[in-house]
Amino acid sequence: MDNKQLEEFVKSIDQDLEIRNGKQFTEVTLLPSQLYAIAKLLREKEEAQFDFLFNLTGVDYGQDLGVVYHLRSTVHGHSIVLKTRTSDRVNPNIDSVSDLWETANLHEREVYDLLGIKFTNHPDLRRLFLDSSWGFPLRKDYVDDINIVTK
Amino acid sequence: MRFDFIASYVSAFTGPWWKIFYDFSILTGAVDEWLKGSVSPFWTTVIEMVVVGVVFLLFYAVVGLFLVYAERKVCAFIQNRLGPNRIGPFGIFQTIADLVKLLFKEIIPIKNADSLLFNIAPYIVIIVNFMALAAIPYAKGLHAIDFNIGIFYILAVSSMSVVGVLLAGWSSNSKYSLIGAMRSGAQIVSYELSIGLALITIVILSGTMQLSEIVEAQRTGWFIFKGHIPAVIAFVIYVISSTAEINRGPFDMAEAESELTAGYHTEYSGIKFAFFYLAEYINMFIVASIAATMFLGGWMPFHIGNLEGFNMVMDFIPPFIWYIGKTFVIIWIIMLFKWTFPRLRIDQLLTLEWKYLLPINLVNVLIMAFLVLKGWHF
Amino acid sequence: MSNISEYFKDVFNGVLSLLKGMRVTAGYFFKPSAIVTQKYPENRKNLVMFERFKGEVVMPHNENNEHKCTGCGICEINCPNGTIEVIPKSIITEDGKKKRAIDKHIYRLGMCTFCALCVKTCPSNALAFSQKFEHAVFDRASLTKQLNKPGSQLMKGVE
Amino acid sequence: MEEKVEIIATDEKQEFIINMGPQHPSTHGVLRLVVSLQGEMVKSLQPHIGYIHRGIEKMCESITYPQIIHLTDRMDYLSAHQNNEAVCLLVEKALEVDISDRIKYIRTIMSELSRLQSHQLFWATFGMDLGGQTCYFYGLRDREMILDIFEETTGGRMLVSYNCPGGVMYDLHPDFQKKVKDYIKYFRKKLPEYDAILTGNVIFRERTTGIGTLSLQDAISFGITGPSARASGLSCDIRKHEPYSAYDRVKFNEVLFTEGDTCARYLARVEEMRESLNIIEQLIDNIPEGPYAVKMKPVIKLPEGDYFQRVETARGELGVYVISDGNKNPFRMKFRSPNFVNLGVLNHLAKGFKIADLIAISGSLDLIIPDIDR
Repeated sequence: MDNKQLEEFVKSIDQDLEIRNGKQFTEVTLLPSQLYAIAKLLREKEEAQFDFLFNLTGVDYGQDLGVVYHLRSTVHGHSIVLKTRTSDRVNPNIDSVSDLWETANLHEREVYDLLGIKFTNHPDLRRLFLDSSWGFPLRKDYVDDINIVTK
Repeated sequence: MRFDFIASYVSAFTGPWWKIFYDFSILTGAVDEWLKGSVSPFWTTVIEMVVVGVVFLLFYAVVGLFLVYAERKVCAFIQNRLGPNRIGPFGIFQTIADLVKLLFKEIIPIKNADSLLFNIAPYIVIIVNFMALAAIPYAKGLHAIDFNIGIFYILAVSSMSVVGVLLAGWSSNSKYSLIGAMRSGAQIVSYELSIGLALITIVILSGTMQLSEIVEAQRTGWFIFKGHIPAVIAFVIYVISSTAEINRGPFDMAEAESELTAGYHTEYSGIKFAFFYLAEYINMFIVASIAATMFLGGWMPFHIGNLEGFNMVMDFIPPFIWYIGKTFVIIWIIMLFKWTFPRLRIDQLLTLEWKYLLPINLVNVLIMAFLVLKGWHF
Repeated sequence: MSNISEYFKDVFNGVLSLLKGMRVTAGYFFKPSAIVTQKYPENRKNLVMFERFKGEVVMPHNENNEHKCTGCGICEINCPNGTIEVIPKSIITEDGKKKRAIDKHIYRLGMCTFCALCVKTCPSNALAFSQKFEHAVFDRASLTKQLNKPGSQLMKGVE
Repeated sequence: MEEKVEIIATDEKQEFIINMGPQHPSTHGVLRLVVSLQGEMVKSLQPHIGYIHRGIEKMCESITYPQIIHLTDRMDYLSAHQNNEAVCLLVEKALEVDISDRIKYIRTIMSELSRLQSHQLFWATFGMDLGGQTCYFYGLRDREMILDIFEETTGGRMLVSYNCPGGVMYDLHPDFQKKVKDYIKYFRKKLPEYDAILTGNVIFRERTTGIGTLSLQDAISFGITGPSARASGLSCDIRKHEPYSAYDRVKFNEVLFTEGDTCARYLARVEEMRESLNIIEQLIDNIPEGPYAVKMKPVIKLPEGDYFQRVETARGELGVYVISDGNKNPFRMKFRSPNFVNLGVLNHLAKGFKIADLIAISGSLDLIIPDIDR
């Protein structure tokens, strides 16, 4: 499917989704509550078959925390981007997709480690690089007077 | 002080002085005679034992150091490198410098290690080495003990070094060491069989277990030529399984540098580590000497049937040189094994022994017996 | 029967493959001309580094002790690690104008990652890489270097 | 500050937990594997990483795009050139800059050379992991010559920093073409030796065949890319699927195997060396004339939006994801590093095999630790 068809396909799943056709990928913005269900549909539907999660990025948008999923289908060769964001900075919760794509396991641990986003239903959510006394360094409000030198 | 030993000494040199290089029993016999004449038999034995002990100690150190150097040079040349080249010309004093370094190193006591066993282990390995070295005929008459069951003795003694390895691994309180030691146990127990059977093939051919007689029997031709096909097979099997027996690559499962860091001697430091390290090389020397003695005629020169002139030239080279030469050729082959092949896995190692070497060996022994029975050997 | 022939085929092929490997290694053993080791401190005299080798950043001076650095500070802006620090001063030129010039060009070798952005972006080509690669020192402070030589001046004609 | 080691709870007393790394001869860096064994059998393992985490993604948020390039060198240091290229291609794509054919050719040749040297180092270290130490020296001997070629043109050996947005830093050295051609001739002679020592060796075959088999489904689910995935039959070569630089102008085969075991992963890399030689041979004689760099603005600002660029490094797919807010610094920069993802499959592969196999499997995944940690 090309991007147009993808857009229509996603529309057919849920009318209200916010879809943006970027230069490269079709970008779908989801609420955290919708994410798992739609990711599962995209993974399993015959005509979509997004079986390859090639990137999972946690983003701090300043106000919100978000996660970006880059999906590709090794069968059909098309790609799609899912974006989700939550405004809860203290206790951000997003559903884990690690049972759909095994690779999400490590990716989500990394995002948890660096941004503090908790993935519910993750089998093994522990800090990955840093130990538990660290903050979440990729957040924009992270302060570290010793290690971060600003010119 | 009586000086008549000089007379007996001189009388030993009825021929030119270099004759002792062809028959050391002239020298040893003369010394023995003189000692017996000058002190009581008890003291004779004591003095002789001390002298032999000191000589072996020196021999051990020299051979060990030289082999370490040789290994480093050989592997360097194989790997397109120069190897040690800083200390002395061509780096020949490198291993001595290493030894000095190891002597000065701190011996680290390991927490929770079984200190008695931990300390004993390197000595067991070393003592076993000495015991094996004693029975090897180095040249005509240069022989510490000439047992009538020499081969049997060497087999029995050399398989004891696994005790040292097991103790080292067990007492170190390190998981890597333990795995290494356990591997080594399984390995040596099974390869002992192949070595034994390969040597039995030759014992059948020679009809004796006494090493000096085995060498003497090869005056007319080395056993590897005399026994042709079964002897060659036995030789190959012996070289392979002795490489495994001494824990060298590609069978260095017990050390397995890339898996177990250093295997059973991971926790050793300083001179105790040096003992293990030296023992590995001396072991290599021992198995190579046995191979040379059993298959390649020991110190016996290379003779071809009735070519008198050729045989004369070969006889001119002293037996000791022949022995050293043959031993080092085999050592070189063993080194080449190590620096060419990837390491086997422990189960493959046992597969190789039980599925390939052992059956072939058994059939080989039968063939050899048949050959000897029919008189088809040379 | 086929099992037995298979068995011996395995043995034969296995031994053959081992011998092939040993031929290569033994071949190198008897071929000392293939040795690639360089004896480093001995060959120091005729050791020539490639012309573009990024050893360390230097400021070439000509025979009159003149360099090309105008003190504009572009290298400092471009440096990703804060390796370079330009301390400018203002001088009064012959025709009586005030002008910005370099007082000290500080270069911290210990922080440099040799990305070549400073050399690349310098508008007056005042910086270059030297081929020196022996950087070990006993005192970390000596890794901080002043690139412009004492008493040096701006080259004529460089703006 | 002591981190608690979480150890997998177990009821059986047979468990034997061993710590491999951070200083262990075969983890090629500071990777720590907590392996629980039963006898010599691996029951499960947990990778512990982060020993050299430098926060490159955080650092990128405060520096400009040309400055980012030298940081990407230090992620996967064996694919430094491809990492550089990924950032440059991304910037060029975002700014819609057209680069000349010469730049494309240079980048492609350099990428393939660095793939070649990376696979040589893989061959070398893989041989050493399996216990054949001589492989290490033969591999490094041949790799050294490529590093010399790099040094002559780029001034760096491993960390080349050769790309810059809009082109490359310097033009090719006049001797470059001759040296590369000589090298191809030389290395084609050496490849049969590689095969004689390792590929054909019966011990090597026994050690690797059927060990750590990764099925196609698992490869997809675990997101494995690069030669490790192609050994399982997953066609994922970015050079074929989304050609960048001059890859659309050369003919080459995507190396695909179906076995998915350690041996196939090894063979895939050895075959890729041959393909790399083919690609370089096709390009080296026809490098077109032209500028080696396009003039870019002194301050590069990406327009607001998201950008994603993939390249095929020696170990798999490197994705660079940038969220730009229109400033000269990226708002968020994410590197999808192939090794990080490939590490995730190690536990799955090594389960039920022996320690020696674990070494072979982790060697065949060809993990580069700085790329895992970033």
